[in-house]
Amino acid sequence: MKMQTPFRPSAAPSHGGTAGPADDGGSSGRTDAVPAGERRGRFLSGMRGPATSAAVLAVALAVWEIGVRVTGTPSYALPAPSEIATTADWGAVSEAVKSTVLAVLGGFVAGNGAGFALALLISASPILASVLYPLALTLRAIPVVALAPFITLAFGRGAMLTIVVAALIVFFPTLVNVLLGLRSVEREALELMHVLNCRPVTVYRRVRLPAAMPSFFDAMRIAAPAAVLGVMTAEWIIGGQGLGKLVITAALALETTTMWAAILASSVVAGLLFSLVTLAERLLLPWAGRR
Amino acid sequence: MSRNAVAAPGTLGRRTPNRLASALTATTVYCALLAAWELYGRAEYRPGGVLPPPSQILGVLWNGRAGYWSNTLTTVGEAAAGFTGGVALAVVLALVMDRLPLIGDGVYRLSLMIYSIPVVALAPALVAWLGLGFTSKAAVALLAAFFPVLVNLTGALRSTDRRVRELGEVLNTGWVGSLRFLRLPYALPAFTASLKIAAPAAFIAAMIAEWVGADQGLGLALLYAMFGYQMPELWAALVLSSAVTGLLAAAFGWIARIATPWHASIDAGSERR
Amino acid sequence: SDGSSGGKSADGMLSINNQLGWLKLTQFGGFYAAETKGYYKAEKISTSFTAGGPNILAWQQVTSGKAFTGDDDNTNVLVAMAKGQPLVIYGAIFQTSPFAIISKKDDPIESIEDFAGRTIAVTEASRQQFESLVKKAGVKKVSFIPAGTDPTQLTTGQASGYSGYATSQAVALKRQGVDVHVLYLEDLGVPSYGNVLITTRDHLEKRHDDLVRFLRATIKGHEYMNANPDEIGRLVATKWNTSGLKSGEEAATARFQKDLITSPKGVLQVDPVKMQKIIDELVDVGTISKKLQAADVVDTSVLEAAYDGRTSLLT
Amino acid sequence: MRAAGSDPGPALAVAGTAAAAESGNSGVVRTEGVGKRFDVGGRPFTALEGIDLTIREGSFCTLIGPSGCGKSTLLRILADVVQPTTGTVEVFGRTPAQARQAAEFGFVFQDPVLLPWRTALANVELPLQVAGVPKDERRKQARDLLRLVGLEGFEKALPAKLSGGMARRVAIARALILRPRLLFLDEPFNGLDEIRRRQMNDELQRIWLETGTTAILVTHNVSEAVFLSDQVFVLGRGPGRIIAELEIDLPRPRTAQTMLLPEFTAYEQRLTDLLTEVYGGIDP
Amino acid sequence: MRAAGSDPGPALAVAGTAAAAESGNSGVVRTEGVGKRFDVGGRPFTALEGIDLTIREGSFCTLIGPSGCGKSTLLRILADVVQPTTGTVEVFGRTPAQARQAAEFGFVFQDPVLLPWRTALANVELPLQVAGVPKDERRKQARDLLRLVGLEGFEKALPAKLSGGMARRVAIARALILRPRLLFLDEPFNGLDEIRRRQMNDELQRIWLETGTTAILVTHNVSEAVFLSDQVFVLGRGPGRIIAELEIDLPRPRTAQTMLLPEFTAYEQRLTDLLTEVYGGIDP
Ligand SMILES: Nc1ncnc2c1ncn2[C@@H]1O[C@H](COP(=O)(O)OP(=O)(O)OP(=O)(O)O)[C@@H](O)[C@H]1O
Ligand SMILES: Nc1ncnc2c1ncn2[C@@H]1O[C@H](COP(=O)(O)OP(=O)(O)OP(=O)(O)O)[C@@H](O)[C@H]1O
Ligand SMILES: [Mg+2]
Ligand SMILES: [Mg+2]
Repeated sequence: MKMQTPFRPSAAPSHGGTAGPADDGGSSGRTDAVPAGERRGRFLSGMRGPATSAAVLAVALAVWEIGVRVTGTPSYALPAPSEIATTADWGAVSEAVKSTVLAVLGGFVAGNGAGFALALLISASPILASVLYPLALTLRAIPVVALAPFITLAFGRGAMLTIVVAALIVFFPTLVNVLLGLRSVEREALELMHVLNCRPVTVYRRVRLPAAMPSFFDAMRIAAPAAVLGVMTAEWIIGGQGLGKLVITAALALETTTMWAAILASSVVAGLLFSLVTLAERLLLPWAGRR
Repeated sequence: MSRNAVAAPGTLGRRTPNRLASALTATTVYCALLAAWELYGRAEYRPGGVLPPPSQILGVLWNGRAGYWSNTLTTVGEAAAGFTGGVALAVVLALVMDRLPLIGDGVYRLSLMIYSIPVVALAPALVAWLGLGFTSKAAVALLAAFFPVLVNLTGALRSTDRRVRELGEVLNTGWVGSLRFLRLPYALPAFTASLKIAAPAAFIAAMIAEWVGADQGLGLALLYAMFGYQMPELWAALVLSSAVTGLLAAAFGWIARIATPWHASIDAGSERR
Repeated sequence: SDGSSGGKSADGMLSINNQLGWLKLTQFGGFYAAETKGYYKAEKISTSFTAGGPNILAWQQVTSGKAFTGDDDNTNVLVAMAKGQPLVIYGAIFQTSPFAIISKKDDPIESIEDFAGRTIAVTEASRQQFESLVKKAGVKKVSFIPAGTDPTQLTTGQASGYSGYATSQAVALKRQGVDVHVLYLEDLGVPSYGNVLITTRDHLEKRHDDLVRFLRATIKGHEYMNANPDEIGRLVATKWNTSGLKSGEEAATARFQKDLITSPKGVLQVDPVKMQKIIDELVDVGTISKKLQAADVVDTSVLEAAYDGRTSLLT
Repeated sequence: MRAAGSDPGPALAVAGTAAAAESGNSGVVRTEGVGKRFDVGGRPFTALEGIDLTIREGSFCTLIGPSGCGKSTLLRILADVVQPTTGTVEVFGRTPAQARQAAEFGFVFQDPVLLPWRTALANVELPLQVAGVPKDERRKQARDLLRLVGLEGFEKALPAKLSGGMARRVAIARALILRPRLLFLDEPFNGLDEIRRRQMNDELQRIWLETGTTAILVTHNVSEAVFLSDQVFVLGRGPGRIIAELEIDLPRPRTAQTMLLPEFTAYEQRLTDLLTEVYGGIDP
Repeated sequence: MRAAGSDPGPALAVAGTAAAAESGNSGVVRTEGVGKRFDVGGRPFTALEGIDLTIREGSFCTLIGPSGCGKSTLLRILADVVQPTTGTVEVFGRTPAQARQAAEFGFVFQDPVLLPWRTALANVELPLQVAGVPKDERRKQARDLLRLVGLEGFEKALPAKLSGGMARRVAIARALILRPRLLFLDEPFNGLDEIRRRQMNDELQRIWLETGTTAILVTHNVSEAVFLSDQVFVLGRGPGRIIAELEIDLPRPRTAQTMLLPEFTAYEQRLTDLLTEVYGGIDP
């Protein structure tokens, strides 16, 4: 065995090793909970999401404004935020937001629900999996716009259609992620349930589903903007009252500022939904150790 | 038991014999469906109808094979470029977010907002900046691919097992070392899953991007078929796009299995335990 | 830059990029005919054509300098000009817009009165126009729904009328065995042009001669196509566009569109008087708010120079 | 080589008194008033309070105490894995963070945290790989260490295929491979059979003697504590604090023979008594 | 209540001989020629071979042997968690699967597998919840058991906030709450301090005496094995097989006093000798 110097010159008594909890701000690799006021911390970090959103939005807008002015980008390609703020038809935008938000929520719930249910079926039975997974893939493989004729045949052209289209866009990430989560279970936990003679349903309820929650929340994070996209796409295909329609009509009428106002509004809707998911995760999955 | 928890192949489920059975079932079901469709199509399909028989769709594909082949290749090329760029961008962003949480958080949210802008709306700006060629298609594919990867990767990086992180600290791996030796491997299952999401997304995005204006591509073929109301051709394009995404999914499932043999999560349906 | 949109290349050829207003379909067969027949080459022009699509404003490619010239929907162009875009119209491909209400032969829509009590699928862009037409005619109980990209709405009975392009969609339907009736916008008393040729004011002033050369070759191409629709249709489907078009369809389209393209004064003509009517109509309907003058919009000097007093360049 | 002590009697000193103060300046690990509060089930919970300890350079020191009294937490604080709520820590005259960054720590965690995608061999190699040692070199060392812990033939096995005790031995090998200046061992021999444990004790002593490492061990095994240590700190609970400090003065290297000495048994008895006392105090 | 044995001498019988055959028909767990092969690092590896054992109804039986010899694997096979490659297993006269399905098993795994999203209390409740016991009832029982294992006050703590030994005690409580007909314990008291371990031994004996459970324990602690068991099986390695069987004939309930009996020490010594022998055979 290689020898190492048995004694190193002992370092001079140093500048007091103060390793206080000061740098414990949850930023880097620190893992333990900050004892006092952890709840407050959690609340604060819950608030941090929207706050950062706002800050970033502000910075992005500033960069945008300056960029447009400096490069002299024509307003029909990309208007400056100040121009959007002053000349857009905000009345129309707020009208559109109302109807879009409802559809987005509907699509979000329906898509996640469908993805989740499909993941459950697929993970529960290899036979169902071999039948359903190709189907899911096929559904995913077809651009929704191309499906439009069939969807309109099946669901007509009402609000239902918007929700279906959004759900179609949302469900696949959820399916994949929930499948991942359902399988990210320790072997021993399954063995435990096996010894306890649990029915598969119980194993799912008590072990696999809770274990899948972090992945599911990731899926919902992806779903938040995807649902908005879906609704906008649907409104593009079939019209309606929402932001997607407004984007198209504004674009056609060359009301570029209104179009961008609508786009910004849709981004804000997506951002809010996203923050909602993050907040819910913090509250519902304290054990998951997400920082 | 973190999301990265490990379940090695045991003998718990004893499902191995089912693999053949499930493959058989799937084949049977789909053959039956196809047969029914074929029969229905032959009996009911009139030009102008919605459901041409599969044999006719195959005929269309076969007759136009040269064109479909080159169109598919074009779109696959655009999607591949966008996908690669998107994944790279997402990985870089995820690392930035990991390293600089505050800035990272902002970038995350900005990404989210950009991701939620529909292609329709982005088209004029994209075209103005990138023109109507390959680049703008790849850019749209990139936008579609990067977000799922970003979300999954940051999620996984944020929830590495506490014990593993402590190991990294004691080994004094530093940030890079902890990523390389500990956290990225732990994030690998979530990452490969996100690739399964991103790959079809990129492909579809490239197809849609071709609608903005293009000379070649599967999306364009689809548009022609729709616009010219040619249902067999429409179906042919859909079959092709499904085939491509199916292959992509299979490929990434396979990659996931190769890359994370220790992880229980393997491709759809088949729990190898 | 000028390098890509229209400038001199090394071999002394003038290279011109032309932005098409839609996908590379037979409606642009005239350009292709000019290309394959070498009319551009004879003018010492080497051309490139960029396809358009549903989500792109062709005029934007022209004003941004990505294309030297191009064509776009007449209404779109007028809207852009009303917003101050420095464009000018120097020709028109379709003397009558192929845009029409397509209905089934056995349940036809032949006049504005036939709209009554029906469901009509119309595009977002044309909706105002149709609403105003219906209102003027006093027709009741019309329900307009947004038109999809494809005419399934018509075949599946979700709508009795579908607004689309007679050149492609009506032809396609007919060849699929769906017998259709076509009611042009013009039949409803709305004057129209389809796909007007545009360039920037700047180009018109500074590079008038280049435009004339380009237009001369383009006129010849269109004349050739009208004379040989089957040949051009086939070529479009096999050479120009390899995304799965069918020769038969495109040939049929080429034959069909002949009537829409020709005029007594020759192809690609545009008439300021008619344009003024169109403008007035659009202002009336509210699609554009600013009262444009046809004289500021249309410039016939390129046409005049190209035709040089004739009505046909090939014969 | 360590000097073999001569005074046979157990030297007991209550924490913070003479014995600790005596070794004052030469302390390689020193804490002053270290405390740690956690949030457990929504309530604040004091895991450690007023921990003052001094560990001499090159010594072998053991923490012993009832389950849940904060031994692992204390070890984590010393290794800069967890930050104390109060008090100061000094390691090699620097902050724990600086000491850790000088890559002088080896740590066997209470759970054998093996990386599931790495074979047994690759897991043992990890610290050297992180340190940038060339492949052949580190592979050879890892092989030797695996042989040492009785795992020859399992080099290529993934952790999921190892028994509990085997996984633990891989973790021990991994901590030893660095020949760290400071070695933390959190119940390393849990789940090993008695004979293997003895053997590992011998090996650990040998390595420690050879390398001059300072070692801090947590164990519940009284005999192991006496066999290995120079100093034993007995921790009490509610909140965790140091109840007593015991100097073990037995000649090195200690062998099976040493365990038959009456002094050894006396130390064992003393420690057992101390632990019983600790328990008596809190679990009436 | 169990009958207290009278014959004080250690009865050693080589596996598969008289002693096992004697108790033949009354065996509640019986295996014949059980073997298990694994694939480890790409090579086939025989973990167990030719295991014939018989465990009497209501007895307390212990498996002891070097780390990696297949004890956990054997336990898993008996509990129908793993399928043997060869041989047959019979539990309560049925297949292990049938026996398991009658919900008669409790199992403490070698790692305390707690569900990270459940509090300590909810983890203990789990078996009752799965069995459909009403909330109040199971909560009460779980609380009692947590108190028994010394975790009062930690009911609401998530597993991540528990120390190693505390997590282990939660796992023990969880296995005991069902009062199962057959109890498997895989090194349950690893990582507990000696005093807590003694106390848990006492509690385990008490519960076992009260409920008439048949218990199968894996341990590395010789004294624990003697204290608790009626039968001890000594396993050898390479491949894992039963080397010897020891009947422990000491009166019940056994107490601290019992441990002072010369028979007790004799049993301990015998077992230690056997284990040393096992080791000698494989690790020269
Ligand atoms: N991350 C944490 N969050 C909250 N509480 C914790 C955390 N880690 C430890 N504790 C609490 O601190 C106390 C001491 O834990 P620690 O792990 O140091 O005990 P220990 O002495 O190592 O016990 P054992 O011998 O059982 O391992 C315990 O009561 C535990 O509940
Ligand atoms: N799932 C598995 N796959 C492959 N090999 C395994 C598996 N489980 C156990 N083994 C092997 O079987 C042997 C016995 O393992 P087992 O866990 O039964 O040992 P053990 O007697 O419980 O040891 P310990 O006292 O260390 O817990 C080991 O060599 C191990 O490598
Ligand atoms: Mg501990
Ligand atoms: Mg074991």
